[in-house]
Amino acid sequence: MSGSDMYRQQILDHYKNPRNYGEMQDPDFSHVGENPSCGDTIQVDVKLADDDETIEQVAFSGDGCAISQAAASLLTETLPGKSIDELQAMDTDDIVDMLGVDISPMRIKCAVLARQVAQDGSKLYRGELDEKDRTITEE
Amino acid sequence: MSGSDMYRQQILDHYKNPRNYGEMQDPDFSHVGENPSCGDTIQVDVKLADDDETIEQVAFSGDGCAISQAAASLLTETLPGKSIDELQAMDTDDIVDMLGVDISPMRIKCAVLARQVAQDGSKLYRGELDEKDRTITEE
Amino acid sequence: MPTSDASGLDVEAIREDFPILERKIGGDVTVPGPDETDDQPLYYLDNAATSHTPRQVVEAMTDYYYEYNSNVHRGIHSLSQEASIAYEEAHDRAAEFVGADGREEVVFTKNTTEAFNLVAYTWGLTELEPGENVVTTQMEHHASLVTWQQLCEKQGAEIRYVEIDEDGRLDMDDLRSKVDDDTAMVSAVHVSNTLGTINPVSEITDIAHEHGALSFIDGAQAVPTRPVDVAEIDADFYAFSGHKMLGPTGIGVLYGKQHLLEELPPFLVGGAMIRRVEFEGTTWEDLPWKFEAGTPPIAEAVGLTAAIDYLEDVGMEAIERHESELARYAYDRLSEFDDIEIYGPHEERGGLVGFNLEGVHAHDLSSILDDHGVAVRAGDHCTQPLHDVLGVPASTRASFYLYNTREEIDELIDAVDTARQLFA
Amino acid sequence: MPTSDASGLDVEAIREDFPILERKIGGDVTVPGPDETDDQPLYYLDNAATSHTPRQVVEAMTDYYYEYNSNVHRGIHSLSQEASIAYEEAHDRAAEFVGADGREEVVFTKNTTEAFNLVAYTWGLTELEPGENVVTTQMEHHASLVTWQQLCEKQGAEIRYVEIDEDGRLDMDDLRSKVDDDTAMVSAVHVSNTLGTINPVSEITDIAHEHGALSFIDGAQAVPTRPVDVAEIDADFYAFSGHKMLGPTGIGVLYGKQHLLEELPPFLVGGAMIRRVEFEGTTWEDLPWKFEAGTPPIAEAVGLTAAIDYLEDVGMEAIERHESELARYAYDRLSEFDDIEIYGPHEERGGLVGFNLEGVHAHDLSSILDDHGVAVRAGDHCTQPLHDVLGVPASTRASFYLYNTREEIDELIDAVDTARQLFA
Ligand SMILES: Cc1ncc(COP(=O)(O)O)c(C=O)c1O
Ligand SMILES: Cc1ncc(COP(=O)(O)O)c(C=O)c1O
Repeated sequence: MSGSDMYRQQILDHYKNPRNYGEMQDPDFSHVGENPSCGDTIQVDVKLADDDETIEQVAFSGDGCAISQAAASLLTETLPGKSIDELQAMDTDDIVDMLGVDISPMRIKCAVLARQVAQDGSKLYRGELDEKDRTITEE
Repeated sequence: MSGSDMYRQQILDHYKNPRNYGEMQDPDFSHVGENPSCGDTIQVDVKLADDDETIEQVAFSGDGCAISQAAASLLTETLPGKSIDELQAMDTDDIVDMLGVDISPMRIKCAVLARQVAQDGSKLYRGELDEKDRTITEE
Repeated sequence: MPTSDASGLDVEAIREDFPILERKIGGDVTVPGPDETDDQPLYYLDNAATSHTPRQVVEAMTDYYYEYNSNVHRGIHSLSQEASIAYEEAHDRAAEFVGADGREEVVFTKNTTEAFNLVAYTWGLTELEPGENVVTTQMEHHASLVTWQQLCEKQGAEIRYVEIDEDGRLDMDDLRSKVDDDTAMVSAVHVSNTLGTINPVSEITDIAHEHGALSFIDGAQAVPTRPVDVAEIDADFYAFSGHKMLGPTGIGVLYGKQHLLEELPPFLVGGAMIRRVEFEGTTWEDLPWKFEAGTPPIAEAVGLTAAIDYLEDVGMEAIERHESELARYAYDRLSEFDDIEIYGPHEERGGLVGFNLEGVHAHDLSSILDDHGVAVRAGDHCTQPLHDVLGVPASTRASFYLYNTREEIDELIDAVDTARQLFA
Repeated sequence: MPTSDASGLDVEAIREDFPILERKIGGDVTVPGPDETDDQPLYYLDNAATSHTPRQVVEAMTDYYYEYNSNVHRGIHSLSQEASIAYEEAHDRAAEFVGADGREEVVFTKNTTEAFNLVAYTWGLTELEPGENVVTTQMEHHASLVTWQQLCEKQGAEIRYVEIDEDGRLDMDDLRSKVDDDTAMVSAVHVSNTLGTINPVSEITDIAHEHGALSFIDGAQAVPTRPVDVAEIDADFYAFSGHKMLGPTGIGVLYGKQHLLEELPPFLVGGAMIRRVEFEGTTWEDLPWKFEAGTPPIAEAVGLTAAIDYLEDVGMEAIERHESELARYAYDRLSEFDDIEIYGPHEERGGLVGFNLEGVHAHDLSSILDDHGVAVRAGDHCTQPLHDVLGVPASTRASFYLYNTREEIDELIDAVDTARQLFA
């Protein structure tokens, strides 16, 4: 759970070469989030399949630390094919598994930001959440 | 400086049989004081000689702990014959000497109340103090 | 000193955890700490003012300073992570100890007094309106009484004081008649620090709620001495201090129902309680951090955790039984003398007894007791208005805790007798 | 670790007073304190967040708890007298340390943040009027900035932020143009916790006074690191925290000129700050007690006294020299790299250096440094608006104190290089 351990090849690769980076043309839903004390900001755009339930394509944009950006990049690869329910069921452990490294306690908020943005976005889309300006995962 | 040491014969005697207790008919000046947390209250009445400077007679009234009352009683015996300047020059050590016992730090305020009342009274009388409701020697 | 009661506490073993109980006194008090002229064993019966601190608590704080001292919340380095986790978990521990739902409901303040002021400044200045009233009691500590009094004065609201009966119990009929639909807050002390009265705080809270008012219970004397469950009481706010429950100075706890704390504006502003600051405006952190501005009492939180651990190890029920027993014993022994007036109820009292010896001012009595090693509090105990009601300027209070024994009460009685002789 | 500078400090001897400097890190951070998997020596360069605590301070507090723990002010028994004297003398000691006239001018708060809030709630809510303004700076800590911002919003007053120049110094021309006859308060940080800038606080105070305004100087980073004389500065208010100057958490100091403190209404109300309480109203204690409601941070005051003793033994001039030298060395070594941006002035800076490594977020950098045992702070350092001005979301800050060495700065530089390689 120490610093360099967190920066294994996969994380650094996704940070330096983010996948699916940029804003989508016609997302079904889109949501933003930030962790003000870090300055991490992330927008997640999601395109759904015709069933209005299966995630077809995901893009992200924003900037911030390697953990938050790599997690977002990895998420854009992990989500397609999953259902919104599956997205909403993802917890912190799933993100840590996805990253493949231990995340130190104070950095968890960076790791889970993109997931939370995607989850909140899907809830807003489904009307399960009333209104939410920005998602924040800092306490 | 321990408890019972403070309660030597002289203190107890003056507490049980206070001297010059009561209110004076025609004092030249009179002033009151209290230490609210103790509930000690003291009024000191002073009669001056014709020189308007020499203390002729002193009376006190009020109630409270043995230290405050004995100190007031002793003071009424000590002051006559002294000048107002001498009264005003009295400090804490003079009171401790007068009492003849060590006073523990938290009880000093009791011991010096009567003296402070007399001093403030004399200053009000001389116009050296603007206005003072009640004298207090608690911090 | 042998175990001297049937409460099940191993008092002898407990006393060994408190080095200060070995202290001798009697010498120079102007230099803090023991000196060669100290020769009198100490009988510490001033626990309602502050309790002593066991090794376990002091050592937990020493470990903090020697092993993981760091500022909290924001640091990424290892020490800061360790300190942050310990600090945040201290909230969980305190929450659990008093039956709160979680750390969101536990704000660390500097003491009970600040907890009252926090609610007065946040809820009071924004919610309490002219024409409304705050109902509190004649037996409140200044922390509560002065806070509500000053708040009502500022807001143009009315303050009402519920009376006590001859036994020093709250007059519940008077309370019922004083709480009305204009009542915004009912505040009562759980265990009186002067009378020892244990108030029916759950019933008081129910009455408040029936009239749409909030309740704020002062638990400064209750949490250290008996099991407390804020959820069961249903109190909206509840406060207590670390230093009265084997913990350090410099930390207190405000419990508040989450939805209430969420609605309140912040109190102190600054670092750690903000989310985002711009030159034009600021947004706030989540609970409880919204109410904890600046560097918090980190070592003190670690100490509080250790104090709670210690108390739970001993068992709050056993502590309550032990205290009650000592209080009953002290009450009964003091009752033997016609020249002693005791305040507060005989039955169902907390572990303290307030009294006066006829013809001897409480301060004189306390000085003489001190000479015999008996440490009691003499004065108004921060309940001046209650003393006005009792018709005395001051009283002497002996208050007990888990490490006290019957033998110490016997010493008190003997020392009182010396004072009696001296002033006869 | 050898003494490594010419400031005259015996750093090696000093380090022996700080047990935590022996700590190894690197293992599990979820359990506070060392564990077997910790194997990395610690290089603690986060002193601007909080300093470590020498044995002398911890032991003074332990002595308090084991030998004369008691509540203060009102007790007559020996322990209470000893504790009261120690607590009251702590005010004298703090007064002397910063050149205040006496204990009347020294109020113990929980931290610097509370000191600002105290003045905002007392002076601000009663004196600051619509149409008036508060002038502060772009480089203020949130403790100051958010407090003034929120106060101005409440009072309908204007807040003005003095700009910084390219070097991170205060633009004094801008300050002169922003302070006008409607200015009620000028508040500036003495030493910036982010830029290291040392502000001309005496000159700033003069400008305030020329316009009839008060000055409040934030000394949180100054008092720990250099001789400070509030009388010479002529500041009306001045604040600092114990935990940044080798002292404990849970205590801070508000200095205020006596006549100002006398005129202010109380802040927190309750026990110990009152003179006489009746159901109908209350009168207040004398200074400084009027501002210290409830049981105060007694052990912490004892610890603060010990911290001041320690600092004076070492010598504030020597500490200042040592810090400056380390800061210059760190600045120069970091300047060797084109991919490092340093914030704040090169000359006349406090003992800290804020910087960013190109392409690596401060949080990532800090995590990697931690892996090499280097503890720095990464983030906004409670100066978010200043970071907006600097145009970065966060920075990394290495801050030094009397026990730090050049070798530790070399470790920092090496660890930064690892991060550089990793992210290349
Ligand atoms: C310049 C400055 N002001 C104020 C503070 C706030 O101090 P505290 O957190 O002790 O209230 C700090 C410390 O973080 C600081 O560096
Ligand atoms: C009943 C009660 N309430 C409040 C307080 C105030 O506690 P503190 O001084 O820790 O703020 C006390 C202690 O003196 C108390 O006994």
